[in-house]
Amino acid sequence: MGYFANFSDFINMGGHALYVWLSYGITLVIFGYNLLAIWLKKRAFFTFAKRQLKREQRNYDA
Amino acid sequence: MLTVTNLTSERDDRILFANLNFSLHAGDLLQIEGQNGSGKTTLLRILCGLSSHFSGKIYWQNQDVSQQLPNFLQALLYVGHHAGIKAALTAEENLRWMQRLHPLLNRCTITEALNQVGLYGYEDVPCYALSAGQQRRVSLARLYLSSHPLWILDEPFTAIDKKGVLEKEALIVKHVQQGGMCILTTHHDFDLPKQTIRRINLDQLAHTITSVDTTPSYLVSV
Amino acid sequence: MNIKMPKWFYQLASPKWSYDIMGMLMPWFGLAALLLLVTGIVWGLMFAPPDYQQGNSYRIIYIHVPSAILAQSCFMLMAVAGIIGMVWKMKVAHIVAKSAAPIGASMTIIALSTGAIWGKPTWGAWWVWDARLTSMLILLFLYLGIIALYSAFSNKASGDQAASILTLVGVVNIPIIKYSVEWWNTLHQPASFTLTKKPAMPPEMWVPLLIMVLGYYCFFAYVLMARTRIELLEREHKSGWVTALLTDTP
Amino acid sequence: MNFLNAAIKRELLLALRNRSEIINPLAFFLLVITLFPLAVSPEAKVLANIAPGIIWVAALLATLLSMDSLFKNDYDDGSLEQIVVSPQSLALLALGKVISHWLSTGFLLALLSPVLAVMLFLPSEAMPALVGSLLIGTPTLSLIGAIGAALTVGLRKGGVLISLLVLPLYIPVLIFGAATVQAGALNLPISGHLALLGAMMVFTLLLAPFAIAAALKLSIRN
Repeated sequence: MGYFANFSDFINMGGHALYVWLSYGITLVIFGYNLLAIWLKKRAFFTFAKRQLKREQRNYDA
Repeated sequence: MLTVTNLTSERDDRILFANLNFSLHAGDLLQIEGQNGSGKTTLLRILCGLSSHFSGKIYWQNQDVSQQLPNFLQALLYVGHHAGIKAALTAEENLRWMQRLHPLLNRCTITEALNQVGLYGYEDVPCYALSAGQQRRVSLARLYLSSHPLWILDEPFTAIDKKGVLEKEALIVKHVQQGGMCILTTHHDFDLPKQTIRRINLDQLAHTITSVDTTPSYLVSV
Repeated sequence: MNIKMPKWFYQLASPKWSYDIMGMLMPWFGLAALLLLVTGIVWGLMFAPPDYQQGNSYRIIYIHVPSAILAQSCFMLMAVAGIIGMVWKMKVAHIVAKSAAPIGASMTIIALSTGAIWGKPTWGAWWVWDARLTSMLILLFLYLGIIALYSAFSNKASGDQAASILTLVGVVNIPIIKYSVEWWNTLHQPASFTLTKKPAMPPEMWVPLLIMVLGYYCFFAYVLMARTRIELLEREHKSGWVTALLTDTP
Repeated sequence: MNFLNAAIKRELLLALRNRSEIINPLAFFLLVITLFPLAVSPEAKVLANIAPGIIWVAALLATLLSMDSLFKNDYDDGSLEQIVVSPQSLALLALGKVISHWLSTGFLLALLSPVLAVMLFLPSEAMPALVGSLLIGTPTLSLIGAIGAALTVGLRKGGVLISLLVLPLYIPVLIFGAATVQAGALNLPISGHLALLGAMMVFTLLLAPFAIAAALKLSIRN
């Protein structure tokens, strides 16, 4: 397991587990937020634009 | 029944109109004429209790309107210059809020009203995405919803296309024929038989005041 | 002032062309980001040696330093994109600057939080008014100001102009802020506080760090392009190519 | 009662529609707190002493900052007019607006305040006192601020005026708010201070809505 003897040592991080895993956790959350934000914006745009298109089509035919 | 006795309005020491007397009964359609700045909007706002720049008395059901305020406001629908629409909300949310304000906006459903003003399918569009004309039509959708006895409309036909104007006109006439009352300002002349409309021309009034200020105003009933 | 630029530069001006180009580049950057970040984290967390003074909490460096670097270079990118947008009237450049702002802000938040947590074992408090952390906090305020200014304008074009001007003013002020915070820090900092200059990092420490920095940049490029494309669609949704795009996607 | 719920729901919906509006007071709160270590000194002892006071002053200024836009948007797009013309009570609407304003600023400020306390090395025993005093104190700030906002909604440069009108009225809340946190930091009982803050809140809660309604009517009518 590289530098650490076993997995539980790795998790313990030489007593600094709280700090290391908290920082990595926050980074993961913020990276995840960035990806989620894109997906939400993309979905919001497509539903809005599609409905707009359908409306224009209908007004155009009417 | 709305009665106004010697209503005088003065704005930054300019007399807009003075000693205005008229009364409105069920079935009356009153058109206020005059070029811009002659106090048309101010008059309407005074009647709705939205302006304090006046002297004189306003009676609702033969009682001073300040005593009758709750049921006067219950009976009144005011469509002003501003559309009164929140741009961040959708058309449906705006109208649902209006229904929450005015229990008498209950003649049909919001979708039907929006349909009547040609906004079918735009229920959930935020109003900032609508054009000024469309926002105005959302505001005017209240006319289809409203069963208020008294309508006070300030230039309801601005930014409305020809077809819309005719529809709104028909709606106002229907409202009045069903025993409602309506006061409105508009440059559009109704193509209606003369005797059904009463007109007050604020310019003529102003003219009479300045030339002969002692004679009280008169009621122009045509 | 019309400086002659290479052909691709002017091609970038057309939204459709840049939309397609970014669409092609995105998967590569996304893959590169994934690979680099995974190897960097595994290497940094598991295989790299701990710091002789700070022990394993030193491993936070692998996410703190790259985000700090990215936070500042993202600001530079926004300033450059703002200048291009204003000088050559390129809407795409403004959109890139606008899309970069939230990503830069999130990187600054990562740098701030990891830096503060990293300081806890060494300095004993969750937050210390250390020179680097304070300038990073001020950078975050600059980002928030710019994002607020973008959303304050209903007319998108004037919003871009206003925010680009603020970005330029900001980028000029960053060195001034950094210098004055450094000076403020030495003024108040008793000698014992300053961390002694560490000896040069051994390779098995700075190689994963370099990989992480590259991984961060690829991730940044990926998210930036994704946001720019959506903003392009929003701004051009009246134009033909967007409606064509809409009709053939399910 | 359900008009109050509808008003609160509408305001919260509006607040969520432009989320960046909610972040501004919080960023301002954090920014003001960051200035003190830079201006005074970063040492823990110094900051811990002044922490209760400056957190409360920052919270007060942040609330005041967001007061200007409370009625301004409704005044500009005519929806405030529609409410004055409707039979619904303006005081209830004012209460609804203030409650939703508090939820989107004061409440969040109270939640954010522990982070700032850590940055100012405030001893952790003072945390409950800090959050408690802010939770009970900020509603009063919102209520009094809303009176100032209603009075100045019609004026062009109303924003600056609000702080002049309202800051003197904030002083009692500030004194007892900061005192609560100081008492908390010294492990003294804080229930007395909190009770006083609570009394102020209830007192303003009963009177402010009517003052706001009167002020709004005044601003609309002039």
